Amino acid sequence: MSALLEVSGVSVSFDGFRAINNLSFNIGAAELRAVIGPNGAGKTTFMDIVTGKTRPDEGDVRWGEYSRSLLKMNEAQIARAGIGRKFQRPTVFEDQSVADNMTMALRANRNPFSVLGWRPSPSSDQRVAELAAEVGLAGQVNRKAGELSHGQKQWLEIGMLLAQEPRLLLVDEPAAGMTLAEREQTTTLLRRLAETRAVVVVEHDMDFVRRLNCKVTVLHQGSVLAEGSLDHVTRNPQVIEVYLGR
Amino acid sequence: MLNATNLTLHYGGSQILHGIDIAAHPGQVTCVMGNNGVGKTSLLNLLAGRHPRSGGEIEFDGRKLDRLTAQAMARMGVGYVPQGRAIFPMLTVRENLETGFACLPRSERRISDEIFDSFPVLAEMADRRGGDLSGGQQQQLAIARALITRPRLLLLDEPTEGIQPNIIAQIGRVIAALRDRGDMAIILVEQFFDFAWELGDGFLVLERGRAIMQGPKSDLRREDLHARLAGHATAAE
Amino acid sequence: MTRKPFILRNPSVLVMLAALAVFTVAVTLMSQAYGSGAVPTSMVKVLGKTLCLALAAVAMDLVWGYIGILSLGQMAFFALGGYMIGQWLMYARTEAIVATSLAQAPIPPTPLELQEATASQIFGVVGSSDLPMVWSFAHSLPLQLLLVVAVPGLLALLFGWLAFRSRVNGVYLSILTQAMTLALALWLFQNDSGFRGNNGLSGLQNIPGLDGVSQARLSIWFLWASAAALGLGYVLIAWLVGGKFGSVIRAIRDDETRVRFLGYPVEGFKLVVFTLAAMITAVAGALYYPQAGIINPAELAPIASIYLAVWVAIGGRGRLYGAVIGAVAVSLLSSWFTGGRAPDLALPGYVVKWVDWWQVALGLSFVLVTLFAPRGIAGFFDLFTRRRESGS
Amino acid sequence: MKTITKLLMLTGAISLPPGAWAQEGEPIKIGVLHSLSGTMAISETTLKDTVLMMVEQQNAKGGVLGRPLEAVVVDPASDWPLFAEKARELLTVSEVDAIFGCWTSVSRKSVLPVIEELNGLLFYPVQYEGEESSKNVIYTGAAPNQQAIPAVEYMTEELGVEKWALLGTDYVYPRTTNNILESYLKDQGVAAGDIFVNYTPFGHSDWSKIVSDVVALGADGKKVGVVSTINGDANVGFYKELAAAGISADDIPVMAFSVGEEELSGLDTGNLVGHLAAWNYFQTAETDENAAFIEEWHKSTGDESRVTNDPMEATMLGFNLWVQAVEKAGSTETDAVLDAIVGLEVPNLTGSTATVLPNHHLTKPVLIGEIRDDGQFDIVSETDPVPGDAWTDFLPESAVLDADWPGKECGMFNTKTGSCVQVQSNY
Amino acid sequence: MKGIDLGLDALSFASIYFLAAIGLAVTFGVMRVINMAHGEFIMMGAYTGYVVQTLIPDRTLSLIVALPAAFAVTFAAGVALERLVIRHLAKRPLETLLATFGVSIALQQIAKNVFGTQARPLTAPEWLEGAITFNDVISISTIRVAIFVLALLFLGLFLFIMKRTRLGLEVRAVTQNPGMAASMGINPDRIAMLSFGLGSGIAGIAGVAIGLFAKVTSELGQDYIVQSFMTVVVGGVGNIWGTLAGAGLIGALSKIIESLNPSNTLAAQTFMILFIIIFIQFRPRGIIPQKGRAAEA
Repeated sequence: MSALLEVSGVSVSFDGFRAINNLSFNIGAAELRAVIGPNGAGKTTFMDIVTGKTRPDEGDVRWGEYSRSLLKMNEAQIARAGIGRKFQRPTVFEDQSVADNMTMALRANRNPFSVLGWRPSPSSDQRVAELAAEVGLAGQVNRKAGELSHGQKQWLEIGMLLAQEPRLLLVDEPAAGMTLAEREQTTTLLRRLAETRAVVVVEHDMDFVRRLNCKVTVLHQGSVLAEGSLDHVTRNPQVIEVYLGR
Repeated sequence: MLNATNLTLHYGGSQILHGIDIAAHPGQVTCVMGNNGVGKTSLLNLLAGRHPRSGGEIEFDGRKLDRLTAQAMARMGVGYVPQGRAIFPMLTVRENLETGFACLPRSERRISDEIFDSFPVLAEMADRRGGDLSGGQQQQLAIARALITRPRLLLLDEPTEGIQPNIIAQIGRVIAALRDRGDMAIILVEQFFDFAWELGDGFLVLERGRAIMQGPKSDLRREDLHARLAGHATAAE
Repeated sequence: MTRKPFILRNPSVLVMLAALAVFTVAVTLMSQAYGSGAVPTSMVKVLGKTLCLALAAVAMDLVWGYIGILSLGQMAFFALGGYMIGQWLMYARTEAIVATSLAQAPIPPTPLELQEATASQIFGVVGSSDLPMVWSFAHSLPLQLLLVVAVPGLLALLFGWLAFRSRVNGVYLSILTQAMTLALALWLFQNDSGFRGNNGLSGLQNIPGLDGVSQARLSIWFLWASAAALGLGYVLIAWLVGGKFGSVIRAIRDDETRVRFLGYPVEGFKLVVFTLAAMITAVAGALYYPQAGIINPAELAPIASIYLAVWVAIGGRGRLYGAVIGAVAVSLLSSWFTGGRAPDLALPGYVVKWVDWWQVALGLSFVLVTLFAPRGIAGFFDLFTRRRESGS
Repeated sequence: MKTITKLLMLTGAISLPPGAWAQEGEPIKIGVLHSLSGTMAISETTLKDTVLMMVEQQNAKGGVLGRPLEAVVVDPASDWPLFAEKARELLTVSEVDAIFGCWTSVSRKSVLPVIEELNGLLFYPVQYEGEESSKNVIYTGAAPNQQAIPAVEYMTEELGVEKWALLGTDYVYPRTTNNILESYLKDQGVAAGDIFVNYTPFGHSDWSKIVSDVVALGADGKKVGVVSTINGDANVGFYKELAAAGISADDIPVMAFSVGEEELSGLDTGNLVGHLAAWNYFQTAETDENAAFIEEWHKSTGDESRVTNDPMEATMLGFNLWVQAVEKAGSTETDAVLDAIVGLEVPNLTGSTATVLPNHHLTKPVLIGEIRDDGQFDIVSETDPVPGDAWTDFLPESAVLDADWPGKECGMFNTKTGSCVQVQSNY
Repeated sequence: MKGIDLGLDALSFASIYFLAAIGLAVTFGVMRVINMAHGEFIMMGAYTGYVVQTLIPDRTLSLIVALPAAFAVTFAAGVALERLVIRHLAKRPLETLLATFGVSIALQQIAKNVFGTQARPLTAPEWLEGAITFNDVISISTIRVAIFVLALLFLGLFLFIMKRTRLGLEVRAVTQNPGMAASMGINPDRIAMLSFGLGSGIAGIAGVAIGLFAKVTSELGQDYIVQSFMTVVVGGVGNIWGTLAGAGLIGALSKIIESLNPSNTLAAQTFMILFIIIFIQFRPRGIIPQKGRAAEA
């Protein structure tokens, strides 16, 4: 299986502090992956590098069938290439309606002039309605995003991610602040999404990771400490020492 | 020492805490436990005066407190070790410690040897910038910094998060020593079950902003508590 | 979901257009040229200029209120528009004068001689008689009209490209735009730059070819043109910010990073908006200065651009009618105070002479508005409409 | 009682028709168009006060044509387009019969088209670069030949200056004046290399480099003189730098065209003693008229320390000429006043008379003053009144031009071709 | 020879810029508050100098009195501005710009109403007059040397306050993490107020110095405000050495460009600003940028 995303030998330091240290990481085209690791292990920095927010000091990040280097692309280009990212704290545009938020995320030409020429069509309205229904916001499309509850904002953000139709989804702590029922719904959704695309989930909650039932990568001090099934990595003595250990 | 009753807290429109009671006594460690996002940190923030409560009463040293501000709480003797350490990254280790002098009369503004004895690594790194320290070192610095203010109540928010075991052990020893000194009340927010069980004298388990279990260690069984927190600690077994 | 037409979705646009139309007709009917004469020509000019300033403010609101760039250089574009049209006004008029005066000469002048004579009229007083390169197109109205939008547009494009590309943001960007204006002003102040230095371009109220038309009429024509420009500009910008484009730029204002992760080329959007706003501002300037009569580099002093931002803030940022209200309110108020007709205010023990104190009052009102009415005057409209909604 | 006698005596002195002081009828309005805020307020406020003082005096004398005068004061706020706007307002809304106003050239250029269109009347009281003549303006300040050329002659002859530094603020008055001076100096045989020209921005404050350039000019031992057309506040820094560099008037004399009593009041003049200025008036002029004028000024401002200066004299001359012309014409109508005003004479404050020339300029004596310790000037040289020349003879393009209004259509008459170049003066 | 003279000129120009900008290095550089009225604080300092000089004729004595007096006046003004305006706009930095701009216009006009529109004399004591002359070409006026020394003094003072005093420590703690600083018992409001007062007070002293060699008018501040902000931005916000480097760069640049075209100072200024605009494109965070994650926040 050729990898969709191939991170090889990447290092980055801030002010002398090595946040990522010779990290290598691959993910296939339709795969669900959980990334766990203690705070400061480099999970967020790893996402920053893949999405173009941070430039690594060394190493290579390649993407897609043609193994294009992501390092030469900016955030927007990377996003258009098909990498979507969900932030830890829900970041939706609170000033705008749910529909506007979704419409903005819909897959379409992002060029300013094309955006100027873009007109809502029955199919786009329908797509927004579908997505809203999918993330449980069917009755809320005309509300301002700022009026939604914390959980609803999380869902809206996931809806926006889906609207982007990415080939790789990077999800940072999706379950934070969610109720048990919401968590279950999220696991189901993530599993279903991973049938057609790659999904990388960064999560603290072991229980959540267990329910995802997927391959797990453990990061520690900026590099991969262990990789495999959850049972496999939780038996790893090093993992127990640095992360679980309790 | 501290006695808070029926605390409620809102962030914007959403209610984070629902009628929490919590008390802390000198020489005792009160552990607040629960999963991510249940309101542990918010509770601690409230007690530290960093976020106004929307309801409830707080009594400290027998005095009722109305509006809390962080600096007033600190000066009153509440030391705070936040989650994620919040070290001042551009200040040296020594300067980080010295920020706590604000709570002390001018004549007593010095870093006692006791601090460096408890955390020898800080003495070594005294002139390095806080931001250059490793996570474990920063955690030690955060605790030491809170101790500089000579608190009578110490609030610790997940001091073991992302820390190497040997340093966790050291932190545990420090907390135990502080508890055993007998003049300091400690509230510890913790997810690391064994660590908390080891140190705790009383426990409060939160779920979605409500207390679902509360009591002194003597009234609780380890298994019950563990079961309440299940799902989280299972991986460790 | 059915979509209503653009105008119906934006009732404020309709209200604004209606108000503008009523205003224009009313002024026309009261003008000296076409009506009762209750509004003197000087007032018509003030009103016409105010409309141009309102257009500049609307463009400023697009840049600041919608995409979040607090540009302190908008007056540079405004003045450049004025300079571009001023070149033609001055050249064409002088050429006509020179042609008349040379008509009596036995040998009719060659085009080159005519140009030289014109140049020495325009530049003789500032110590040169060659036509500078920058005046190459001054003889042609269509070319200069093109330059009205092209020159400020290109400047905005170049500056924006440099600044946005290196992700200069927030306050830094504001200071940088201010530096841009200052540099341009200093350059124009130089006699050697070919724009007549501190004297600037003058006599612009006399329109070549319209010598027989009185200023009373001309002022009304310009009022119409300014009203039309404001109306068009307002509709254009309202349309721009009403659709998905507006949604994206407001998102950029609120969280630029997030928009990048949605795949939008943020820099591109900023560049489009910044350049477009520069061009609209330039059109406003090109209509303003023929009414003002003179343009000189002092017009693009950094402080002028800050005033523009203040108008928008006072009116209410992020809503276009707010920008119009702010510009109209402050500039008419200033006009009234500088007219010297404001009565003195006798306090016990001290007489407040408005000429001494109105700027103090103006300055403090900026402070009060930012502190207590962050949504500006337009914010009060919100209160009103909301109360009505909740009341019904 | 006493005042009334005094009034009667005064009115008698200038032979007004009896009873004129009764002040009946509609007031005659005059406009005052000086910046009261912004950068120019520093200079122009004084002139506003002067006009108000003159109006008050005139009303005390019984007004004009038996009607009281009323001053309409507006504030163009140092904003050049606002000058045009306010001028139009004055002429059409307030319907004033004459405007006293403007200081900078650019403000005058802004107002010109408006008053020409509306056939208004402007009295412009400041020395300026010339190269202009409008039918509707009476230039009561100095033209270049009434200030610059005599001043430079003085420096050559009396001070032996051989090398020249022409320092100015970068705007049209210094540019034109320096062009004229350069051309004049070259005619006098000064080598191009011996003339250093520098332009600085308005309000320039860092003069160290320029002062050291000027000093360097004299490195070969030749006497260096500075002709300064530096405007306004920038002078303060310039003179402080000169003093700080230890340059006295004996080493390098500075002849200033824009520094008067008012500007010196912002300086400690101890170190400037001996530097020069060329004007048509100094406060120290020893005449009775001047003494009376200064006394009136102090009385009307209530401030004994307020100085008088050249533009104030020019304002006063313009005002008195206008009053005389109106009385002569029996009307305040612009054309009648313009017809009446040419040839009129009023005494100036330095002991001679100012005559209105056909080109709408005045005859003015040129005075050279040396700065004294107390911020006043010692008058070291005074010429007979020089007729102002609108179009300088030292620039070839304008030497052929003539601005004698009566009988002509224009103020820009080419004497070679015998035709008008521009009828209106737009720039 | 010429080069040395040019260097001296540049140095002196740079020290004036530095002096004007150093107060801003506190309020803007450290606290990130945009104070458009900073120039007016400089002006207030200069007018204080003038008032003191009218009261105390002896110039040396009056200067000695004027410096602390100017500090006191502008310190008080700064504290008032912080308490009344800036504190309430903490989360809206760009609007601070507008509000303080309003304060700036108001202060200018008030100065005009109080002191009149004429320039006011502020004269240096005799021992500061004259020049230090090395030879025909190289000389520098004493007052400029004094300003240079004053600038150095201020640099020292700034470093001392920031690095060695309790106030400096608390200021740095508050700017890095106000919430945590409060939890250490530091009152962030008080610190913000004091450091804003300090920055303003320094501006006042700079005003006296600037008034000594230039003019004292109500518009004095306007000449320095844009340039001061540029100095801080070019140098790198949050670092006094950056401000020093910025002032040095601007000073050297202006004088070099000026010497290339001695007859047109205006052109020199234009090119200097153009250069700065382009420079910022390539170093958006200034000559000495703040590094690391702390800078991102």
